[in-house]
Amino acid sequence: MNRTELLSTVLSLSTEFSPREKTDRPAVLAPVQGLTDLMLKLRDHSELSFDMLTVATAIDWIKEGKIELVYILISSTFKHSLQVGALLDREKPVAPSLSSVWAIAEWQEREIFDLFGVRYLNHPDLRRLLLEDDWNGHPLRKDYVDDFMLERPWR
Amino acid sequence: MEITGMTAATMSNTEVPVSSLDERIKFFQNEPQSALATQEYFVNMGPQHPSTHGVLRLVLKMDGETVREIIPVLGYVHRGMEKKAEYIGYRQQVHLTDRLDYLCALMNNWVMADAVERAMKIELNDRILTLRTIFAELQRIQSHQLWWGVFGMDLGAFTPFLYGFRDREKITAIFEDTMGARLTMNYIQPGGLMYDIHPEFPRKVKDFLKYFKPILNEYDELFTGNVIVHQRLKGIGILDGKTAISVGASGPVLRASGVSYDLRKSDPYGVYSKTQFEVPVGTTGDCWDRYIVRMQEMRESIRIVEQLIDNIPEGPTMVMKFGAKIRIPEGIYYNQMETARGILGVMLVADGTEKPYRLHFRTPNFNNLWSVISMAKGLRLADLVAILSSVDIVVPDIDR
Amino acid sequence: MHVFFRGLLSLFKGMKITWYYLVHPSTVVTQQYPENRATLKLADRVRAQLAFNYDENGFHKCTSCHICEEACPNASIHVIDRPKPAIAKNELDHFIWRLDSCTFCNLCVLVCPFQVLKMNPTFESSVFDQRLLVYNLTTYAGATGPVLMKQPDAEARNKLIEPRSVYDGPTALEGYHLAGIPPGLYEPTSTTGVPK
Amino acid sequence: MGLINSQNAPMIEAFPGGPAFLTTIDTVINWARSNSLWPLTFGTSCCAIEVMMAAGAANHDLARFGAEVARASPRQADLLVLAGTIVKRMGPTLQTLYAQMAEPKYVIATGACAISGGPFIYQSYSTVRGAHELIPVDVIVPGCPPRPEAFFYGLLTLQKMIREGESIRRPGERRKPVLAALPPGITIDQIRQELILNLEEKSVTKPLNEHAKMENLTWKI
Amino acid sequence: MSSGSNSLIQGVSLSQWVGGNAWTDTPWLAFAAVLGGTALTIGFMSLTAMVLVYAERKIAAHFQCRLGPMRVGWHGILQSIADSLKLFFKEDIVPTNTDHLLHALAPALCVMATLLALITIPLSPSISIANMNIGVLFLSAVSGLGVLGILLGGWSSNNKWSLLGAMRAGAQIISYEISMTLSILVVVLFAGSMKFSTIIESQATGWWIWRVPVVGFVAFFIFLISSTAEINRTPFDLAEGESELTAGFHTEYSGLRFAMFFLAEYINLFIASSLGAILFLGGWMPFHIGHFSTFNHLMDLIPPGIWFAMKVCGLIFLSMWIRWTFPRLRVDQLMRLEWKILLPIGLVNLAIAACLILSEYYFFVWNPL
Repeated sequence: MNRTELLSTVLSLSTEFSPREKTDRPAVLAPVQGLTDLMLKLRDHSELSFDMLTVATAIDWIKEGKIELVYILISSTFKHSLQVGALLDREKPVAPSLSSVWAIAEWQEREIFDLFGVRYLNHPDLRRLLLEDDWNGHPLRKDYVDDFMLERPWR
Repeated sequence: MEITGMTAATMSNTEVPVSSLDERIKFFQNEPQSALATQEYFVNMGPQHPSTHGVLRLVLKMDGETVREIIPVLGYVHRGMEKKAEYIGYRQQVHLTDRLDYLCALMNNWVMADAVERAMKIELNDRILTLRTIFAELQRIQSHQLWWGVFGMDLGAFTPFLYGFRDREKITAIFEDTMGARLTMNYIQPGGLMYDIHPEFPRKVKDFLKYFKPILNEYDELFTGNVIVHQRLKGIGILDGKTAISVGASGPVLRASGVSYDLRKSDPYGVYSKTQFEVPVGTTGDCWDRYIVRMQEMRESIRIVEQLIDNIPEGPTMVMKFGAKIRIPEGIYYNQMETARGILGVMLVADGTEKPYRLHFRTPNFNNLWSVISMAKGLRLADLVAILSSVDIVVPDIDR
Repeated sequence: MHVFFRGLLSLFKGMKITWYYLVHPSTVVTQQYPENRATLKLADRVRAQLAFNYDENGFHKCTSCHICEEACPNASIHVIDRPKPAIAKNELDHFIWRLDSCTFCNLCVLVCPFQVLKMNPTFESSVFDQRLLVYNLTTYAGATGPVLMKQPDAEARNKLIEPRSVYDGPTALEGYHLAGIPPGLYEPTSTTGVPK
Repeated sequence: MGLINSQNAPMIEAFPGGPAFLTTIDTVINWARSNSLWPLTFGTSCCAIEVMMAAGAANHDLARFGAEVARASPRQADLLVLAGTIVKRMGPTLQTLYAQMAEPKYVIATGACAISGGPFIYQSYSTVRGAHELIPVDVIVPGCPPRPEAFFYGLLTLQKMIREGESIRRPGERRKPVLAALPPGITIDQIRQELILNLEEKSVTKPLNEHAKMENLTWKI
Repeated sequence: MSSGSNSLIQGVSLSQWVGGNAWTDTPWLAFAAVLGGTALTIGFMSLTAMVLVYAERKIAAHFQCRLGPMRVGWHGILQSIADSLKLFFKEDIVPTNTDHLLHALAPALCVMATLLALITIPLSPSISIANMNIGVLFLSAVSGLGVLGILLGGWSSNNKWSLLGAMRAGAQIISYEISMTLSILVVVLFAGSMKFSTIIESQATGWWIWRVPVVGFVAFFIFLISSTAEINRTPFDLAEGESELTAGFHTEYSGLRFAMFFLAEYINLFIASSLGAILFLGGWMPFHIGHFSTFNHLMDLIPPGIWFAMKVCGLIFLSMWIRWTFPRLRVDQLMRLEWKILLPIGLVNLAIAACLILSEYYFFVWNPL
């Protein structure tokens, strides 16, 4: 399945998907509400069969006031991949947990929560993954400020 | 300390509850039902423990010798690499990847360099690609040699460690001639290679391959054939293909579970499409299969290097100017490759400036580690050590 | 029973290999540093210390362009301009290199447009005090070699440059400092790129 | 442990020939200590491969120095080799490990990360800038990572420190001999004045984004 | 230590040495002799341990293509002295939440048990500290005391890894004690005595390992395995398996007390090897082949002490060879090996040996003279 075919298949799957520009691989945007159902559709579709969640991360678009969740799915049978994005409100980022769809999402979401502060609904064990439990703030946010962190003293 | 985002006070007031490690441990705690019941206890394995390969901490709930629950606690080498990456240019990112999974530094360099090259749409000549492929395969052998040695050590045999390192040192010497460094090479740069290869390089590689082939059989005699090893590994830590896919395991861990998914075959990069090799696949997905898959991979890597080493094409080894600033057009780029431990992915979010807006490393060990949890429950402590070792964890790769 | 003997045989096979290495002392691969210090030959490209390339007159080519400083991923290089340059537009005053944070990524050497920098394979630089690992690599503050050579004589050149106290780190321990090595066996190695 | 210790050392010294006896004892003990440095198996990242594994492996063989007996328990180890990055989360653990080691204990910091933070010295929110901020460090072996020979050189430096600097009269006190031979006419003070102060002035702490301070925040959850 | 043939334990032949009753006639001499003997034993013990540690490190190094200790003395020959001196002057940490008394007692108990076991070992016909008529029984009894030290040490440390190590050690040593005793019993049956010197002298015409064709060898094999397990060496080093339990039962021990565990471990190796040499390889008896009288005379020229040392060294080397080649067993496999394989074989072997003795068959097989 080439890029256009894959995109059209995915877009025909649900009207809630919209194509995403400026990516090097087929990408769609999905709404946050009902993300779990959409992902289940992608996983269980016979021609798509995205059974591996390779990447789950987030991007902090501070100017737009959004946090974009990025999921890159790979099919272990067809070897094609798809990027799914979901835009969250930056000031109150809450998203549904995908840990019921892919087991690994549980820990990837913990990492995103740790570094970006995205809260996941129905997550079995939502706590920080890499930093201490009492860490203040979420370091990968663009406006994260830390006294400990030093700026480069010269160029 | 300045506080951004959610303060500690507001955190507890939000609708989505946040747990902590102590709560998690309490969650698994249960009192013995009667006076005769065994008392389960928690024990910290790590962060300083000889067999966690670095500073991984596992909180184990144990019943005597049996492991009931595993709570991995990460972040003991979380260096904030992804934050750091937002402050430095694309060329400098390569040296960060050295420190991800330091046992396959060259392959990590390649992923990063390739991601930048693809985003900039730079065409490389065959010489660069061939050399990169050779280096990657040599590094795969090197990484597996170290794994073999450490695996032996974790099972209690100290000698394999020494033999593995003895032969690893030979590849290290070859690398040092060309790259000037032993472990963190920073050699594969966006646009080519840092230097041309050492003139003696092909000969030395051929010498090494000639030396190493019989040594592999010796490894087999010393360790693979040993009846104690069979007893320790067979049927231990079974990871079925479905679970492996669902936790996103990759590399030898996934292939040992019977899923033939190797980016070198399914999505060839470098000059892999021009070479003949097989992807070893296991059947049951136990420790023994992971062991055998890795041993086979070393043989396949030798095959690949043998095919390439004799006819390295001519040409320049750098197609970009070193001083030139690298700017990547706006967009999200994701590039992945097969390192010795699995799929290493780099997600670049470029905003048109010299520095990435966001850089994310999808590291193989992160996913592989979680497969350990499903494997080791209900087995004994010694099995946990064997499983951890057979999955070949490198902790800085997980924590980044 | 068959399995039992097969297992036993496998154990003996393993023992055969270790026995082979025990009775063949030629298989010992150990390189005995520091005893082999005199004969230790490292590859030319080994990166362990940053140094300046000096020409035969003792002048460098650094124009103080700060490209290496910019290329350094973690600000291990600090180039300090001369406050009042004598002839050129920019003149180098101090070239400070921090060995304590250097990662030997070689980018500074690669990006330098004038090939001022090089990497030396001198690895013997253990110290007790971290502050001793801050190096000044330049011997003088002033213009580059080619510019200075346009001056008529050495006296005129010397007026344009100002000597700087070279500190390129602690020199390596001499042979007799190392335990178990007879004194005077080795020449002390020079870590500097400065011609003596 | 031992019949001769710091408590009765003054008493022994009072006897005729006491000082010479104590000096002999010092020499013997220091010889023993310097030749039997059992390292703790502690490695956090890349440097562990080079200075713990490759140095201990057949090609370089740490055993020649009598230091191959790597103890996993800090109680039995003499030498803590800091191999790799120390992050904030590891800090308390590292301090505990150091406290758990029995005197005399020595620390070698290897590699840029353990010395100064290395690649993560700036713009990292979690890397400790040098292990010396947490525990006393005796010998520093620069490199990223240092090659095994460089580590051996550091080990020899430590051995020299033990042999020349320790006495039973002053337990725990380290006298670091100036064996780093400086070029003629240059003192350490000069270097400090000329370079270090210059550096320290420049690397002042300043927050990355001034605008995003707490009082300027417009949103809260 | 009274003289007299009717006492159960025949002590050092001190009384014969001074003539009459030593304790009443010349108490100072007796006291000095006891002191001297103790000092000698401890000295011998530490020397043996040091030599063994050095030998182990060197041999292991050469198994692994490296050199081992090289820089202290000629080829690192003083390495063990440096190590022991360092350990002697190292801080002795007693963690706060430990049982202080038991914590201090445990290493002492370990060393005491090995010391008691050591005195029964006859090194040559003339050198033996206590040549008792129940030597074998005594040795089996006191060597079991060592496990008490390990258990106490692990328990009193208040550390979960220590406790795990101690429990493993306890289970392992007590289990393997059984099959070890069974294999020893075979020899005791053949020799008809529990006295070491008698057992050795009974092998003048052929060592027990081949004098009874299969039975002797099987007993020796079982003895080898179970003694390796008894002294916690690879492939049975579960009690201190470094990659699993950090340092096992002695995790919380430092300095001299750790050195005592270390010492006990190596002395146990020596005791086990000399026991193997005494019981199966003829102790100080020279190697004879049937009717080759010239060869036999040549063999007789070598003093018995040397013969004994050679046999012990051979067994120690075998133990080291095994240690540096094999990986470790798992704890359940270890127990399975003992209870399901070694114990039945040992029992059957013992029964066969008893039958052979009843039929007096074995004396006619392979009688070399």
